[in-house]
Amino acid sequence: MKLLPFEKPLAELYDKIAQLRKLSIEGNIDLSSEIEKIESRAEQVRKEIYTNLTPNQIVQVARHPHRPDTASLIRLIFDTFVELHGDRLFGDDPAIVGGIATLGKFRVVVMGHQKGHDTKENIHRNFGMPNPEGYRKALRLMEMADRFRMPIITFIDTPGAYPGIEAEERGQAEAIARNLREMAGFTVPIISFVIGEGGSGGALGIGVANRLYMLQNAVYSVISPEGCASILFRDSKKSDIAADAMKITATEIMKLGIADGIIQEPLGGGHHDWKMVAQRIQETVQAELLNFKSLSGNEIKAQRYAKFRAMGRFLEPLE
Amino acid sequence: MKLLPFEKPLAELYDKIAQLRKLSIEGNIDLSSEIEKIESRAEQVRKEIYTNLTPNQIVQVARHPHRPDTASLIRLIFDTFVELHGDRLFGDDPAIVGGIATLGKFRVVVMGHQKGHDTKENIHRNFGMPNPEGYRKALRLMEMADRFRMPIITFIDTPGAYPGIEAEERGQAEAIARNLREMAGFTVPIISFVIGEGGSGGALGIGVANRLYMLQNAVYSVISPEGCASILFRDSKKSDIAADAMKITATEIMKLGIADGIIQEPLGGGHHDWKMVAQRIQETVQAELLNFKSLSGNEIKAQRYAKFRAMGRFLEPLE
Amino acid sequence: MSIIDWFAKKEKSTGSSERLNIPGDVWVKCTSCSEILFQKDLESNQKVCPKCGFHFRISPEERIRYTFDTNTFIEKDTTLGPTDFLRFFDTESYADRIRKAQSKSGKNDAVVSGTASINGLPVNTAIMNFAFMGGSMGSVVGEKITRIIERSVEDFKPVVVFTSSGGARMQEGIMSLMQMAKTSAALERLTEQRVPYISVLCDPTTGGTSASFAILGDINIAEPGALISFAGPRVIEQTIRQKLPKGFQRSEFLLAHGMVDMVTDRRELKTTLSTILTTLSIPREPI
Amino acid sequence: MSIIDWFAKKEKSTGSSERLNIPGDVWVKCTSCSEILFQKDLESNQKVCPKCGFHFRISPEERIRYTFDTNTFIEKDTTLGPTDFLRFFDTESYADRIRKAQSKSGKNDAVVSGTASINGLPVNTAIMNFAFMGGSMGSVVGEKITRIIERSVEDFKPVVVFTSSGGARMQEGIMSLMQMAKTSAALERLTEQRVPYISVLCDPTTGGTSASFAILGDINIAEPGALISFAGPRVIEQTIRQKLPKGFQRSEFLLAHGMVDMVTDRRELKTTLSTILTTLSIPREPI
Ligand SMILES: [Zn+2]
Ligand SMILES: [Zn+2]
Repeated sequence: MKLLPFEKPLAELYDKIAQLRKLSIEGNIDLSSEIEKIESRAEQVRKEIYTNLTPNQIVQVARHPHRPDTASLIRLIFDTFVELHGDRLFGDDPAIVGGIATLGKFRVVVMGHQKGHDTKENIHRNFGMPNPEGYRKALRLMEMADRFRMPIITFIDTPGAYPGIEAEERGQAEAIARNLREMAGFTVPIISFVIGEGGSGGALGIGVANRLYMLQNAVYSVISPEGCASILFRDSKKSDIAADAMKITATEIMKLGIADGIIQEPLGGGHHDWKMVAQRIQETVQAELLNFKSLSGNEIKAQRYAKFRAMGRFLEPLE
Repeated sequence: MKLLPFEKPLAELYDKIAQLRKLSIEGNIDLSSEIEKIESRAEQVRKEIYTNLTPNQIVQVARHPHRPDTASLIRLIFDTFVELHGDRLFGDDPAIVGGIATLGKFRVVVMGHQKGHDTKENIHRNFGMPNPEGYRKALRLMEMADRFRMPIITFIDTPGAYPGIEAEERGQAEAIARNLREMAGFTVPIISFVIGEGGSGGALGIGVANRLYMLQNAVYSVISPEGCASILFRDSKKSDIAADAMKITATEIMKLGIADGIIQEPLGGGHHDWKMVAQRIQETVQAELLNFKSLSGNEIKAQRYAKFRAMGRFLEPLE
Repeated sequence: MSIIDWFAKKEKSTGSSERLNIPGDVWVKCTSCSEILFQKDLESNQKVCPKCGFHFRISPEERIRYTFDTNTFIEKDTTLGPTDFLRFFDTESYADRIRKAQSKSGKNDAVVSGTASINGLPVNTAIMNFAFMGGSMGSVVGEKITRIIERSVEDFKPVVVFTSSGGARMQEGIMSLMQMAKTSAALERLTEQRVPYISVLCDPTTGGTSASFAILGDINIAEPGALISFAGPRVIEQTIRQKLPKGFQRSEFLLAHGMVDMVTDRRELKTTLSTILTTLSIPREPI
Repeated sequence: MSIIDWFAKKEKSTGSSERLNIPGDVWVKCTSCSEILFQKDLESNQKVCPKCGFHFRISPEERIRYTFDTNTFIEKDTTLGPTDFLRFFDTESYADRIRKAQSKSGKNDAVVSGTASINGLPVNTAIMNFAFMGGSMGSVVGEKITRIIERSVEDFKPVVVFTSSGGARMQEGIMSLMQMAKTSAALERLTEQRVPYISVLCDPTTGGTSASFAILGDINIAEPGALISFAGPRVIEQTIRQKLPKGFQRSEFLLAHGMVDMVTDRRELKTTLSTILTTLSIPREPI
């Protein structure tokens, strides 16, 4: 498992453990108590590191190449899943996967941004950056969900919508904007999870939800810390300061009233235990679907509207 | 004005008239009574020709390069017209023009296939053969019409949807099919006019109407006479027989219960007097809009459904 | 229209296995990989070539056997048949063509429709028959498709249609074109009623059939390698005066271009259909 | 996001005529054709270069003067102002940036909204102000846009919005992003109420503004030559590592790609708007 820069203290301990193990086997010596000691020390260090992550470090966890991806989570969470393809207009975008799924008695439409875990996968998935046809596929599936009264589950994990010539030609702005408007109109509940990077309009394009959850080490921001740093701080290396200033962590997004809950990850980040992450998301999905069962379609729509209507901080003194 | 092959007898008479005129001027002789005689003879011949047109000859009139086109008719028929562009997905197709218009107190959305009158125009308009984005623009405008309770007027004049690689890639079949389904659902009246060629699915794609009118020399067919001849008759030169066999003229389409009325053209074809054609269409539009004013949205939709539901000729003996 | 291709290819080899039979009906040559296959093996493999996966065209009877629970298919509208109402005559009369196709197939027209169940889930269904005049859509096809859709509007059973058609039936003139509008209009009602419609596009699905009910599934499933197009390859080649790329207008091409949800092996179709239908159907009682 | 370009270009010449003034406010050089123009001539021509047709950026006051019937504009929500709720500090604090922008412009934030009439037709309207922090959308812009839309949901007056914005206001973090959803959700209600919404996209309309209310007009009208994009040209160039074609992401490009209904000269805008509004509005009384 790739260690992140701030996990360096762990690297040394892990190396030492490996050496001791090798020694123990080669020399046929019992070093188990020494190994245990270092292991417990490593656990201690890991706990220390992970209970005090800076926003910038959290960004790195959120982008970890082995972080659980949408397609894998879907298969771990749901009983059945049939992937559906295409926007019926232009193409099928591998940067967004979606389909129909069941979970116990619940029937849902589920979709999310899809990143890869290696270069080849990432190129195929365009690093999780959708083109307009991705958003249009998502919309088609959501419209189907609304028609067949199936709740919508979305997983958000993208650096942003793809900034390319053809994406602009085919209306990236239009595709995202239309989704924002249409999602506001659906009468089925929409439950969204930011599972990694929630990057700007490209994230929001499938995120106009009744309920928004964030994984503990996920981030959600209007622009990447690097982008913010290079524009506002005039120095792209100041992304750590920008990450801090923009309030992009789960805790901050929750404080601002944008997220409704945080899903704890295993110590050391979600990439250490996909199943645990999946299980916790599954529990949340089930609980939320039960909650919304008692609401009518119009109530569901009104709740979503009220939620977004209240977003904003401004002053309005009496004249 | 270009004369059609079957108008050859007229050509000789017109030549003679021109010669006499020239002679009369050059020689300063009064030939007016001779000229008049030939003119009245020409009128006679024209009447004879045009009261007995074969289906194949009607096809030629329907395709006459100076036949009134959609954009010109729109401007002649309506008081105001604002052309709208684009499908909001991929492009703007010049082979279909459309927009919003007023006629007295009526507010409508109007659109139609657009052919050109010369090679340059025809290339720009792709000879009136839409790509998928043309049908999607049409659908966008019709959805707007439905939302704002504006009747829809369509003018049909196409050899067919464009058979090209990119058109197939972008879903020509899907674009047409979706229009057929969605047009069936609108609660505003749809009045269609076949003004020239009604070619196959490409024509029907904007033709699922409550009321269908055909200009006297317009044709409407499932495949071009040439196409039918080359497939069924195994000889593309037999298009005259195919045109006859397929029953594609206004009279036949009306007999089959597909068209609801025929709009008479000036003698010699609509290309001789666009204004007259426009005025007669305008009268029909006004009369129909008045008719439908008394119906509710659901009644309008039900009337359209019933109309298409009844289309088909089959046997069904009791078992 | 792309029925041109059907006519042009009529004499040539096609995906239809009958044409490839060696006398005795025992051996058959795969259209795709040329493997000589034992007819019984091919049939027990749902007419999918065990060597290369090529999907042979199949008859409605075979489709019923492979897809529906045993003995659940009940045919409807069995007496509906075509009529030569235009007295259409090309190289022979439409009336004669009808008679020949009927006596050859033992069927009235190019579609078989009825009710059935898939792993216990009841559906209204229609299966097109390419062997009957190229699966062309005339009044009978349009009427039978419309009727099963209208039944589902009433009884809420999902609709599953298997398409295989060269397009409109020219011998019925403009009336065949209108079947596109009629069937699509029925689907508008079905959509409004929130009843699922699954379209299974089989080889070939072209012309007016592709541009109406075939492509309008809530979920579109294509069989591997099927030709699915609006304009036929020949017409396009004539228009653009160049050869078409390999795989153009085949199922996998349509998947890449966003037009179908999946390309599914015939042998997995029943399972896939039953999962989809279970997931999409709104639990409710018929009215 | 494309606000990058705004920051990058901040010091360079822009479409804003103020920056080009020669002392004395008498002469101004056309950004496009370099013609030296008499300021008064330019103003009497609605700030369109009489020589080349270049459309200068204009202030909300100018927009109001050119578009609405005299003295019909009544500003609403005048006291709504921004707050530095994240205590955001980059090279300076957001609080300071706000103060500076306010004192320079005399406005609270980057949009002016209210009611007005166009050839006698009443509308609810908003006009973005690029001169105020690049027209960036924070809570105030989102709230004011949402309020005029919600008013139209009640009183059925058409909505006309003039956009000019570099995108989201980063200093308000995630809250600025959410304004995209908030304004778009309001438009969903407007659509449901069948009230027309005309979006007039002016130079520039990029980022989060373009990807929300700006592009969602029932009818989208672009001013000639306006930059309209989701991703800014610089970001795209950095991504694809090549120069962009001329005219890319300009109004005429969007017209060709089906994203706007028309590109309309500012001097014809009032007439066009009034024809459109007359045609689209369903005759009815407000509830
Ligand atoms: Zn084979
Ligand atoms: Zn100039």
